[in-house]
Amino acid sequence: MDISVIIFYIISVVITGGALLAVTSKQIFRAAVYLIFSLLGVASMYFYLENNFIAAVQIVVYVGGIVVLIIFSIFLTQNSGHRLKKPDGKRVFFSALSVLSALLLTLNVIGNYNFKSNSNNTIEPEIKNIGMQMLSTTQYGYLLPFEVVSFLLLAAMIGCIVIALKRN
Amino acid sequence: MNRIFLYSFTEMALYIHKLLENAITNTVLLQITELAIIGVTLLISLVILCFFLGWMERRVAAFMEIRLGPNRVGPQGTLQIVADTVKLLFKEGLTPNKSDKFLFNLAPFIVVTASMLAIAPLAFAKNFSIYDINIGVLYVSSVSSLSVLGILMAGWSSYNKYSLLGAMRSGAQIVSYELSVGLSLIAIVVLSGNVSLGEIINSQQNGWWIFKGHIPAIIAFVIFIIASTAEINRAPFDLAEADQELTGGYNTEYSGMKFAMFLLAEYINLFIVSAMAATLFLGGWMPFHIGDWESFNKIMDYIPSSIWFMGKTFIIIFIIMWFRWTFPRLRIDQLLNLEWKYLLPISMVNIIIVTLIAIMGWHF
Amino acid sequence: MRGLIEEDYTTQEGEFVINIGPQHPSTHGVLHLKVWLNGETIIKVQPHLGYIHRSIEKMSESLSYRNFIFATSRMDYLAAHINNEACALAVEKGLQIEAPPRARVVRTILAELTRLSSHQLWWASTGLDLGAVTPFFYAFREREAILDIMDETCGARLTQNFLVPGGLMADIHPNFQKRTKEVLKQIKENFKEYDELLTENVIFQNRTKNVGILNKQDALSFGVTGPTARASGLSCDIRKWAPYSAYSMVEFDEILDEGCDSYSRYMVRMKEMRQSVNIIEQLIDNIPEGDFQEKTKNVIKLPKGDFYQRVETPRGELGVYIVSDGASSPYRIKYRSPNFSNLSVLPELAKGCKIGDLVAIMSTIDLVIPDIDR
Amino acid sequence: MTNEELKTHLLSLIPQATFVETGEFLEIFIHSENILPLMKNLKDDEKTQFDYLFCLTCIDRISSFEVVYHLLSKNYKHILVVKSTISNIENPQTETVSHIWKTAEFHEREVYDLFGVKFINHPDLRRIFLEDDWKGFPLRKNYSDPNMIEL
Repeated sequence: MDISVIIFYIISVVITGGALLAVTSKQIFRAAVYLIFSLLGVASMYFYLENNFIAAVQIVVYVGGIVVLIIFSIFLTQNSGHRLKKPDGKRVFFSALSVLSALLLTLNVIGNYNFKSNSNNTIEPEIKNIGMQMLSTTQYGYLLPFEVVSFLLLAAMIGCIVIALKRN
Repeated sequence: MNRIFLYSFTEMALYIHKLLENAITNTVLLQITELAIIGVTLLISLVILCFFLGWMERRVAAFMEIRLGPNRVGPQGTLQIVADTVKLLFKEGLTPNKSDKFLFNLAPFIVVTASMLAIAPLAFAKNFSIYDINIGVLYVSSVSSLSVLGILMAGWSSYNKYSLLGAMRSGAQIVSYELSVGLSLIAIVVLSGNVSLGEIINSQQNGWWIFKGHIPAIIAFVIFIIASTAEINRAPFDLAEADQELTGGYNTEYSGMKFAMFLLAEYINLFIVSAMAATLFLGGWMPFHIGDWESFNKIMDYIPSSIWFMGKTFIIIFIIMWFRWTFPRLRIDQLLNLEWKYLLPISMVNIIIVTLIAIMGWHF
Repeated sequence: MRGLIEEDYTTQEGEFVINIGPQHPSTHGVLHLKVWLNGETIIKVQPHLGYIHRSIEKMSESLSYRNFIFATSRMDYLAAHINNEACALAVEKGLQIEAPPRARVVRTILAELTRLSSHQLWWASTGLDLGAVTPFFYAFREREAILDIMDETCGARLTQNFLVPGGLMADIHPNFQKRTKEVLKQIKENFKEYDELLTENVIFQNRTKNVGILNKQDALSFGVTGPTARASGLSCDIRKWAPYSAYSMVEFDEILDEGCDSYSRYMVRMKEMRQSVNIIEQLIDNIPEGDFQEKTKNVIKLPKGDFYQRVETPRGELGVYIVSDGASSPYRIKYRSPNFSNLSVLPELAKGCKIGDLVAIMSTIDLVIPDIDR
Repeated sequence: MTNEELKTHLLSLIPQATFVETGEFLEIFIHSENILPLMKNLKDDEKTQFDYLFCLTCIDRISSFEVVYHLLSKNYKHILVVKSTISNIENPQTETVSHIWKTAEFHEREVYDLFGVKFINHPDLRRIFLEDDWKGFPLRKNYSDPNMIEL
């Protein structure tokens, strides 16, 4: 067994374990903490795949940004320390159903995808290339989605400011 | 490899690698052993570094406050901090009764781990770093944003309102100041056209960025020092601890070794921030070079690269300590105003100017 | 438990209560403030007192007129000498005697030295409260020198107990004048450092300017005195209003400031230190020769009646109210302590401030808790 | 105003008041029932303007309680001591002056705490120094406590 395989399994356990604990935890703050572990696991998986840029972005955006915001909103809501109530049967049923169908879908996609081994010619995801791709207008360019997303974020920011001003 | 420098870290690392290669044939075992050696060496050297920083802080504080500071335990009081550590080790690590015990005990480790991770891409000397990742700058800034999670965790799980307030403050503070830190880092990334720390250092062969990048680089440097002082929760931005307001903030309830972990993380962060400033703006281990003054540059090369790096880093550490022992603390709204109304707009404009300089090739 | 009944903690949505004190780094003693907060903003402050109430007033009812003076050293322990002076003057008023000129001048010099050392401690702790640790040591450098003079002459550094009804307990130490002049020289030189370290600091100015605004009407109505009131433009210096000891012999200014905020309270004290230096300089070379004590009977008995003496402590107006029934110990003693009234305005000032502001307000009001609790 | 003028002015307000002039300040003795109108007048009257209450305390005269108000006018610089007698020693009560001078709020709480004199209409009449369940009022002359040490 290669050491990289061991590392792969450790990371996988962290990701799945974190995700499972996040949804099963009875305390909302703990759930957020487990979510952090899961997201960090994903980031380390990217590192493991030598997609360093994506990994760093994963940490900056998800762990450093979004989860901190989630934790902040948990702080601001009352009773963050209390245990959550058990969800009722109907809700459990439909949640399970949706999770199951998502799982089936994913399995289906993975099963039908023809994985090619291309370990011989690894692509170097240079930041320069990523940047170029992000701003290119050619067929596989991402300029339009990029602009749409930034526009959306701008709208969200303005909305936040408006809401904050209204309270005072 | 230059053989003149007997204390070259690279040589040492290679020597140990060869030694181990001969001893252990199994590659998996070899890799694990090397990882373990690197880890243990890193831990020990970080602890020694923190001992030194702790001692230095006390002596600097004493120097500023017209007193002597620790000077009894060991030569010049150097062992005082060791004595303190022993004391902290033997103290009881209290856990409040109503706290979330799992998170309460986890938080210090998260904080320490986050700050230790960030040390990986730093080049301590010529060709010597633990992992010269190709996105070094981004990596450091992303990993250092993890420590806020540990602080939030510590504050929330303590079941103490002071801790909670401290955690909220530190969360707001770190999230805001990350922007300025990031933007001032990007200024150098734009100038050098590289994200890897090694490449950035190499690009300073003919002069450090703070000199080559004209005034915008100096502005970025100043903003970096201010914002990163805030990001590592040091005075005058130590609102998260703020003894006089929150009796210690997020670490109010911590004692013994768990408290020492926060202290350890604080000093490692201090070191990382200073090392980053030294690397990006002052050339890291790169000696002081002036353009094409060949003979002058040669003379400068005779000073070992590790001494250059440590010298620059400790000058910046001294400056940050100087802040701490002379300035009063800001209020929370002033702190956020400083970031959102001054530092962020300035660094945004600055980055545009820097980009212009980089595109037009106006820098040296 | 005092006032900590469950319903006292009732809060609105989004509010919560924190207890600042009785043990807290910025309360300078066992003051307990219950603070209602909305985020960082203070909604309401409620002081809880009495953690170190020692019932000095009740104790004094069974002490003789010679002895009760010394209990007051423990009230405002930073101005022990001035407390003693107030009591001695009140008893002298009852006996209708006056201390000899030498005693009066020495009392005034000691009182001003006390004021200087008290203000220096205040300056030190203000810096400390706002997060600047270094001023503490700079202020203590001069304070130590002053306390050494006290030690030499009075035999004690903090609770001097140097006064008896009718004058001083003993004559001054031969070194007194020389060392006082040395200290004054040192202090005058070091005022520059004080300004550079704290007064001119931008962060400090931002922390104190427009924080804790106390207008003149409120100051008067709440009975606020001392530098705290003078920073609101309220003239209340007892040294000018009802001169005692040797204050009628010297020329000095009553420092007034119209700023009403924490920064002007700070500035008033800083300027007052210079006035104190000025007063001592006028007196130190002119200590009259002669007795240091008026002859009094062994057992002092005051005539029937009320005697009220007001003095100016570093924190404001201290009133000693003696009700005598002709016996050898007072029938009733009331200390109108400056801090008690100054504290009463704190809830008013802190409303709508941030926690950091509360600390700034508390330190510029300069509370000494044993004086509140007595 | 001098003490004489003050005296004539006050006599026109409350004819039944008695004065003592032997001490340093002019003292006026009234019954506690008349305290509130007098105090209001002293504060608001253009001629007196007693805007500063610098001391408020109480004396246990065994047969009665005496609440002592030391008043000063910042404008005219005259001082008046108002002594109001409460004859009911079983359940001593008097009107509060805390809405006239805000400083009275704390001082009255202190008097309530140590003497047990109740101030009617006081906004927040609780014990200030002692614990809420403390028995008795320590500054009364008849107060005794098993732990008290005779000096």
